Amino acid sequence: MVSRRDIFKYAAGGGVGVGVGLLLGEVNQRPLETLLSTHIPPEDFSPGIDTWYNTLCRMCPAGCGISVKVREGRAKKIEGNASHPVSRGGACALGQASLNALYNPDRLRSPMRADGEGGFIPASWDEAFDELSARLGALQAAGMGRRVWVLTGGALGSGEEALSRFSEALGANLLRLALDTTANEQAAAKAIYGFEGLPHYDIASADLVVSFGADFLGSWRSPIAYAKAYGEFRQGANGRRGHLAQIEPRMSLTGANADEWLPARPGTEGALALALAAEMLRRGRGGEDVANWGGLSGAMSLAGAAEQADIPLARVEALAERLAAAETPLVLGGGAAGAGTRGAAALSAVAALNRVLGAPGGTVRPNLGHAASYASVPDIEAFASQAASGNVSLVLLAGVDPAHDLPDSLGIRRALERAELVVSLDSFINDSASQADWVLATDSFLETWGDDISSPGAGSLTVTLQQPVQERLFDTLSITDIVLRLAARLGGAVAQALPHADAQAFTRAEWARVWQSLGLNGDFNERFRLAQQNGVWDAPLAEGMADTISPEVPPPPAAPGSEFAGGESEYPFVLHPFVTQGFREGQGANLPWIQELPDPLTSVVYGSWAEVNPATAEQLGLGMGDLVEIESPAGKLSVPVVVHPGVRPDVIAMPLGHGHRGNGRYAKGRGANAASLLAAQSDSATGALAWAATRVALKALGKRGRLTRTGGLSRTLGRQILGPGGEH
Amino acid sequence: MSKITDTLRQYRADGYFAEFDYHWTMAIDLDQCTGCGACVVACQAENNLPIVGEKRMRQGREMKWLRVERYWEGDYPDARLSFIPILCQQCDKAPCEIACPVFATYHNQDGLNAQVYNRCIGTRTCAVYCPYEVRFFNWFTYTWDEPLEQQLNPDVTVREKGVMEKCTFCVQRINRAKDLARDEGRRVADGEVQPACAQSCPTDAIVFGDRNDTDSAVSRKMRDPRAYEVLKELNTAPSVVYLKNAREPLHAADGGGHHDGANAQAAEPRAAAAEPRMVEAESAVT
Amino acid sequence: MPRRQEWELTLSISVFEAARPVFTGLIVAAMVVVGAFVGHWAHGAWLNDHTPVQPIEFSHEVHAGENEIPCQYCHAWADRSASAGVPSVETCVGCHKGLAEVRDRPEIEKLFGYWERGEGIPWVKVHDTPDFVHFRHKPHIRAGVECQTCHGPVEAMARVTRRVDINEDLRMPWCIDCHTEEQVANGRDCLTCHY
Amino acid sequence: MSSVLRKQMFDHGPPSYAEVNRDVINALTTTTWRYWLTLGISASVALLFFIAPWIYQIIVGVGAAGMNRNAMWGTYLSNFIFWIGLSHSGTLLSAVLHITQSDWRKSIYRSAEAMTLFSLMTAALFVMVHVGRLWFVHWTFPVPNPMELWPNFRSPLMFDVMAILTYLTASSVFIYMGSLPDFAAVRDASKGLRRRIYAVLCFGWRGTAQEWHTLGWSYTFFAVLVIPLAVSVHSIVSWDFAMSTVPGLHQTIFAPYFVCGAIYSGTAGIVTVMWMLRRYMGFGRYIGKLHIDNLSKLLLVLSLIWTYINICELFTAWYADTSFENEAILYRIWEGPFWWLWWEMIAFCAFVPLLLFSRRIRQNWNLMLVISIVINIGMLTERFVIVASSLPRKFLPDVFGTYFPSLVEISITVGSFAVFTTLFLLFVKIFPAVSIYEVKETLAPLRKREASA
Repeated sequence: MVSRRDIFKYAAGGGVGVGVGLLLGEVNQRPLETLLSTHIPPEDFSPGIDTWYNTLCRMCPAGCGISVKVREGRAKKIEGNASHPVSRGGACALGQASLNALYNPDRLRSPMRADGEGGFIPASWDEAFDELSARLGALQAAGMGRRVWVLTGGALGSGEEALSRFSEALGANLLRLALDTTANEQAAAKAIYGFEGLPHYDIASADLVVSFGADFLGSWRSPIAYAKAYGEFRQGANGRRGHLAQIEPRMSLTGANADEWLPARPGTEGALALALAAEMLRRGRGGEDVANWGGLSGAMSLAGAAEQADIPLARVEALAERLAAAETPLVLGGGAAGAGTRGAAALSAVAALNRVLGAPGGTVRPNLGHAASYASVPDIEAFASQAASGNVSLVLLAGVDPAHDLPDSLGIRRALERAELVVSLDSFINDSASQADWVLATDSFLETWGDDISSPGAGSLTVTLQQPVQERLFDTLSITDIVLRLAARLGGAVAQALPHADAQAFTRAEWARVWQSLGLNGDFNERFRLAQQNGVWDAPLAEGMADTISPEVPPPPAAPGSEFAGGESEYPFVLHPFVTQGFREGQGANLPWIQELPDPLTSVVYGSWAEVNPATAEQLGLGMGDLVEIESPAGKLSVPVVVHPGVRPDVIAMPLGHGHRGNGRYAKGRGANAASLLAAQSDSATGALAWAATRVALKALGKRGRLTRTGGLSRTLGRQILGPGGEH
Repeated sequence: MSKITDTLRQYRADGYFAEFDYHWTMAIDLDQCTGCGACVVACQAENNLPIVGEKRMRQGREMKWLRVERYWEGDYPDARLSFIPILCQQCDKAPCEIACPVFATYHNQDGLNAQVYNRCIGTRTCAVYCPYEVRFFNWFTYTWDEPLEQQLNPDVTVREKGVMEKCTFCVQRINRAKDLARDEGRRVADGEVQPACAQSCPTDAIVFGDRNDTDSAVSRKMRDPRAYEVLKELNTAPSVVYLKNAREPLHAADGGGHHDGANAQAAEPRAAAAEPRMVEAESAVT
Repeated sequence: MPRRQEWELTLSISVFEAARPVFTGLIVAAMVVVGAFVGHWAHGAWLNDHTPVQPIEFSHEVHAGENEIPCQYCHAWADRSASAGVPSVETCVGCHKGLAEVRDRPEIEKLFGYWERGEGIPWVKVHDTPDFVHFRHKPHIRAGVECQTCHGPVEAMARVTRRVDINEDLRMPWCIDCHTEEQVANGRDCLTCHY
Repeated sequence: MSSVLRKQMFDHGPPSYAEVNRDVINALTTTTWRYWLTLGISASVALLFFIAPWIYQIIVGVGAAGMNRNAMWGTYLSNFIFWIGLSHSGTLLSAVLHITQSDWRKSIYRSAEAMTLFSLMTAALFVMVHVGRLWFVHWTFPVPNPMELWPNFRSPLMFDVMAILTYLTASSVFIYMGSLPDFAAVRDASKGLRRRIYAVLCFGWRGTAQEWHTLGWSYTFFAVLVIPLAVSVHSIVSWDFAMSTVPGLHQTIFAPYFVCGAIYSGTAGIVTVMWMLRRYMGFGRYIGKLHIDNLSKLLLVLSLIWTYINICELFTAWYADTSFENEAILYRIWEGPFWWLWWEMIAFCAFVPLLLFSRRIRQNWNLMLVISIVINIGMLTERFVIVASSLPRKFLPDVFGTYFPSLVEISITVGSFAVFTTLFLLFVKIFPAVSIYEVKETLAPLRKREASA
C-alpha cells in the first residue's frame, strides 16, 4: 500500500518537525542572567538576608525614629523603630513613602545650572563651589554679608545648627519658613504655662480629649506619637475608653474619629474655649494656681459663645458637663483654630481651659528640648522689600520651597526673581528651584548623617540619630556637607565656625558638645555607638534642666474672633485650608505612593479638590466633581468640588500641598495650590502667618473637573458592614 | 458513595483547620483604626504593588490589596464618618476557591487563601465571585520608572499582565518566620510574624496571629464581645475579624429611631439614587 | 459473510483510493508534530547552552576538586540565606596574593585586573530558576541536601555546567518528586515556593 | 403527517427527485461573483474587527477592554453566552423534531445544525478572547503531568469546558452523519477533484440497505443523546453566574431562564438563516410557509415563557426585600447607566413577539426577518445587561463602580458576527445546505398518490 514516495514524504515531514522543534527550543531558551560579585563587601553585606538600620525620618518635623530594611545594599522598606519613644514601631504613610523620594525618577543626579532659557544643565560640584565661594567671598570681603539670605525649614538638630553658624559667621540673614508654624502655640505656652517651647500632651492617660481644630491623628505636630497614644486612649490597658470631642469647621481625620464633632464657626474657637474655662471656674473646677484669675472677666457666657460659634447651646452644655466630670481631661488647640488673626489669643484661651481643669503637670507637660523660632510675616515682608529694592545678592534655599508652600501674597516668588543669585539645595527642581540659578542636588535623608530633636520628647530629651542606610545613588551631597565645603573654601571666620570634614564628623562633634553642655558623665563613644544601634538617644535630663510649669500666671487675654481678609458681601465663604498627612505643605506631592493613596475622607487620588457642604452645593447647583472657580482677595483658582456633610455650609475647605509648578512628574500640575489664595494676614500678637483668615467667593464654571475618586457610594445602605445593628 | 457524601459533609465544617499547624487570623479593632492609610502604603511597599497612574485610576483599575473604606452616617451637622480597612478575608469557605478552573487559588494548610501567580490564566472568575472585591487583576504589565524598580521587594514576585493578585497576609514574611522557628525547632511565637499593614499601624488597631493558639493576642481579640465578621450572612467564614467601633450611636440623643436596619433601607436608597449619577459622570470624564 | 466482504470491497474501491492523498497528508502532519517534540527535547538536551562562558575561566575542578576547598568557603551564605552568593573579588585576591607561582597566568591577570579597577566580576548564572520561584538554599542545606544533588559534581567541572541529566534542568516535576519522597513539611504546598 | 401538510411544505408544488438533486447540488457547484464578494467582505471584516483588535489586546493585555476592578467580566463573557445560546436551537430543534417525526423539519435542519456548530465555535473563540493569559489556556484540560497539577473540577468553568466540548463533538458528529448520503449524492453528480473529495467525505456511501439501516438507528440514537446534552450545556453556562454570590447573578431560576433564552434566540437565528437561504441560495422552493409558520409559533411560545421567567425574577427579588437585591434590581432597571438597555430588551423580547399571534405576520418572510433580528438584538443585550448591571455593584457600597465597554470590546463583538458569517458561507459550499435524501423521503408518498390518481 505505502509507496516509497510516501515514505520520503513522511521523512520530510519529520525533518521539518524537528527543525521547528529546535527553533522553538531556541526561542524559549532562558535568558542568561549575570551575578555581579562585590568588590570589597561591607562587613554587614549578606545576599538574601535583610539588614535593618535605625535612623531618622525627615519627612516632617516630628522626627520619628524609623527602621529601614536594606537588602543587597538598597533600602527596601521603612518601618517604625520599635525602640523609639516617639514612633514606638509605628510609621505613617508619608514616612514609608519617603522611599519614593530616594528612588524618584525625577530626582536630581548632579548639581544643575540654569541655562538661561528656564531649563537646567548638569554641572560638576567643583564648578558649583567655585562660583558660589567666589560670589560669597566677594560679598564677605565687601562686608555685605547682610545681602545674603538663607531660607530654611523648621527642623531642629545639627543640620540646622550648621546652617545658622554658617549664616552667622557670614553675617547673613536666616529665615525659618513654614506655613503652619508653632509660634502661636509657643506664645500661648509661655503665657499660660510659663515655659519656653511646646507642651507635651499625654493623650493616652486622658479620659476626655477636647480638641479645638488640632488634627493630631492626621497632621498636627507628631501624628505617630499621638496615634499611638490614641490607640491606648480608646482601647487601653486600663480598660477605660476615653471620649473625644472635636471642635472645627471642617471634619478632619481626627474629627472623623471623634465621638462628637462640633462644627464651630471659623475664628470663634478661642471665645468658646474661654467661655468654657469661665464655666469651669464657676463650677469650682479651678485650683489654687488660677485663684488670681477671678471669673475671667474677659470671657463670654456659654450661651453667647455657643451663639457666636453657631453650635446648639445644648451640645455645648453637654460638653461642659463632660469637662466638669472628667478626671483627667485634656484640651488641645491647633490647626486653623490657632491660625486666625487672633490665633495666639485663641490658643492661650485653650491653654487657660487646660489650666483651669488642672491638666498642667498631668496630661499637659513641658516638652523637653527647644522649639524652632520661625520667621514672622513682617520678617518675610522685610526680605521681600529688600529684594524689591535690589539689596538681595544671594538667596540660599536650604531644602525649602517657599514659592509653593507659602502664599504668593507674601511676595517671596517676586523676591526670588529680583535676587541676583538664587541657589537651591534640593533633590528636585521644585517651584522655588525653578527660579534658581543653581540647584545643588542633595541626598535623600536615607543617604547621609544628621539628627533631630524629636517632638514631643516624652519626659526626656529625645535626640534621634540619622545615619546613611545605603551608599549614595547619585552624585549628591547633604545640605550640611555643602555648607561645610563652602565654609572650607571661604576660609576665615566661616571656616573657623565650621572646621569639620563632613556631615558625619559634624554630627558627632555636635553630640559631643551637647554631651558636655549637659554635663553628662560616662563614655561618650560608647553612648554614640549605642545611639547608632538604637537610632535614638533618650537622655534623662540632669537636675534643673527640665522646664517646669510656673505656679502662677496672669489670666489669659480676651479671645476676640478672628478677622478675615475680604468682605463678607463679595466673599461669602471662609476658606479653610487643611494639612493632610500625606501631602503636608507639599512635601508628599512628588511621591507616587502618596498620590495614589486615597484621601481618608474623600477617597480622592491624583489632584486636589474643594469640600462643599451639600446645602451649599444645592444652592449653587453643584454636583460631585463639578469645576468651580474660587476667588479670594489674594488670587483665584479653579478646582473640582467634593460634596460631603463634614464641612460647614459657610466654609470651603481645601487641602494644602497640591498644585506644584515643578517638583517632578508625579507632582507637576496636579491639583491647585490652596496657599496661593491666602492673603498676607498675620497674628496680631506674634505676627505668625494667619493662614486660616481668608474669605473666598465660589463660582460654578458649569463643567466637570478632573476628579479621580476610588470610593463609590459612601453610605452603608443599611448593610451590616460596620458591625451588627449597623450602628457604631 | 456514602464516603463521598461524608467527606463533602465535613468539608470545611467548623474546626476543619484546627488540625493544621497554624491558622493565621487577623483582628482589626475599628475603635482604634483612624483611617490614616499607613497600612495601605505599607502593603504597597512590601508587596511590589504597581504605580498604576492617574489614567488607570480613573478607569477604576487601582491596585490596593488593602483599602480603607469610608461610610457616612446622618447629615450635617449630625454627620459621622466611619472607616473600615478591607483586605482579603482569607475565607475558610472562600467563594473564589471553588471558582478557579486551574487551582491557581486554593486554601493551604495554614488557613491562607493562596494565590499562585504563575498558575493563573486570568479568567477573573475568582474576582467576580469574591464578595469583598479584594482581588486585583493585572490589566497590563506594569513597569516602574527607573530607578524606582530598585525598591522592589526581592521576596515577592512581580506579576505580569493577565494575572490575578491579592493579599496573602504577607506570606513571604510568614515563610521566613516559620523558617527561623524551624531552625530553633519551635513553633512560630505569637507576634513574631506581622504583615506589613499590622506592623506599620500607628494605633496598633491590627492584630495578627495564630488562631489555633488559644491565648494568642488575636484569639483574645476574637473573644471580645465587639468582634464580628463582615458579610457574615454569606457564610464565607472569614479569617479577618473586626471589632466594632465602640462610639455611642450617632442619634443616641433622639433615641436613634431612624437608624435601625429596616428604616435605614427605606431611607438610604435616596442617597444611593443621588450618587450613581456622580459615578457615571466620573467615568464619563475618562 | 458475503455482505461484509462486499462492504469492504466498496470501501476499498471508493474511499481508500480517493482518500490516499488525504491519509498521506495526515501522516505527514503527524510526523511534523512528533518531529517538533523530538526537536524541542533534543534542543533542551544538547543544544541548549548549559555551560556558558564565564568572564574568568575559573575552574572548580582545580579549586573544589584538587585543592578541596569546601563549597561554603566561597559561597558562604548557602547555610544562612536564600542565595548562596558568589565570593567577592577580595576573597579571590585574598588567597591569590600569596600564590606567586600562578600569578602570571592570563586568567589570574584578569582577576587582578578586576581587583585593580575596583570592579565586581559579572559571573554568568548557570543554575537559574524563574522569577516566580523562590528557591531558598538555607532549608535545603539544613535538610542535609548535598550541593551536588542539584549542581552536579561541580568539583569535577573545569567550567561549571548545568547537568540536565542530573537535575532535569531544575524543572518543577523534579522539585516535586524530591519533596514527595523526602516528605518535606508542606513540601507540596504551592505557597512554599511560589509567592 | 397528512399529505395536505406535505403539500404545504412546498409553496410552488413538490419538485421531482431530479429537481431536488439539481437545485441542491447547483447551490454547491455554481458559485456567483456575489458569493465571492460577500465572502471577501465578511472575511476581511472578521480580520479587521475581530482578529486585529484581539492581537492588539494580547500584546497590551486585557486592559485594552473596558473592564475594571468592579466589572471583571464584560462583553466578552456576555457575547460568549449569546453565541452559546444561539447554538441552542439548531441541533436541539432538529433532534426534537426528528424524534417527533415532524417532516417539515427535513428541509431546514441541515443549515440549522450548521448554525449550532459555528456559533459554538464563535463562543469558544470568546473564551479565548476573555482570558488574561491565552497562552496557558490549555491548563484547563485535564492532561496528566509530572507536576501533579489538575484542573479544579469543582469550578463551574470546568463544567463549561467539558460541556461545550462534548456538545461540539456531539453536534458535529450529528450533522456529519446526517449528511453522509448527500455527500454521496454530490459525489455521484460531480466529477474530477470534487468527486474525489466527496468520495472521501461520504466514507464511500453506496446506499445499501445495510447502510441505510445503520444510519437510521444511529441517527435517532444521536438525536436522543443530543437533547439532554443541549439542555445541560446552557444550564451549566448559567451556573457560571448563578454559582457566584453576586446579587443579580445568584439566582436559582437562572438555569431554566438561560436554556429557554438560548432556544429562543436560537430559533430566531434559524429564521434569519432560512431567509438568507431562500433569498440567496434559491431554496425558496424547499423552505416555505409551513416552516416559517411553525418556527414563528415556536418563537411565540418561547417568548411567553421567557417573559414569565423575567417576571418571576423581579418578583422574588422584590419579595425578598434585602438591600442587596433591591439595589441590584433598581440599578439594573432604573438607576444604572444601562437602564434603557434593560427596557429595550423587554420591548424586543417580550412585546414585539406578541405580533406573532397574527397568522399574516407569521407567514410574511420579510417581517419575520425583521422580528427575528430584533429578538436576537434583545437577547444580545439581555446577556450584556445581566453582566454589566450586576458586577459593578456587589456588597460593599464603597467599591461600587461602573463599567463601559471599550472600543476594542465593541469592535470584537461586531467582528464576531463576521466570523460566524464567514464560517457559514464556507459551509454552504461544502455541505448540501438542504438535506437531499430527507426531502425526497417526504416526496415519495406524494408522488405515489399522483401516480395512482
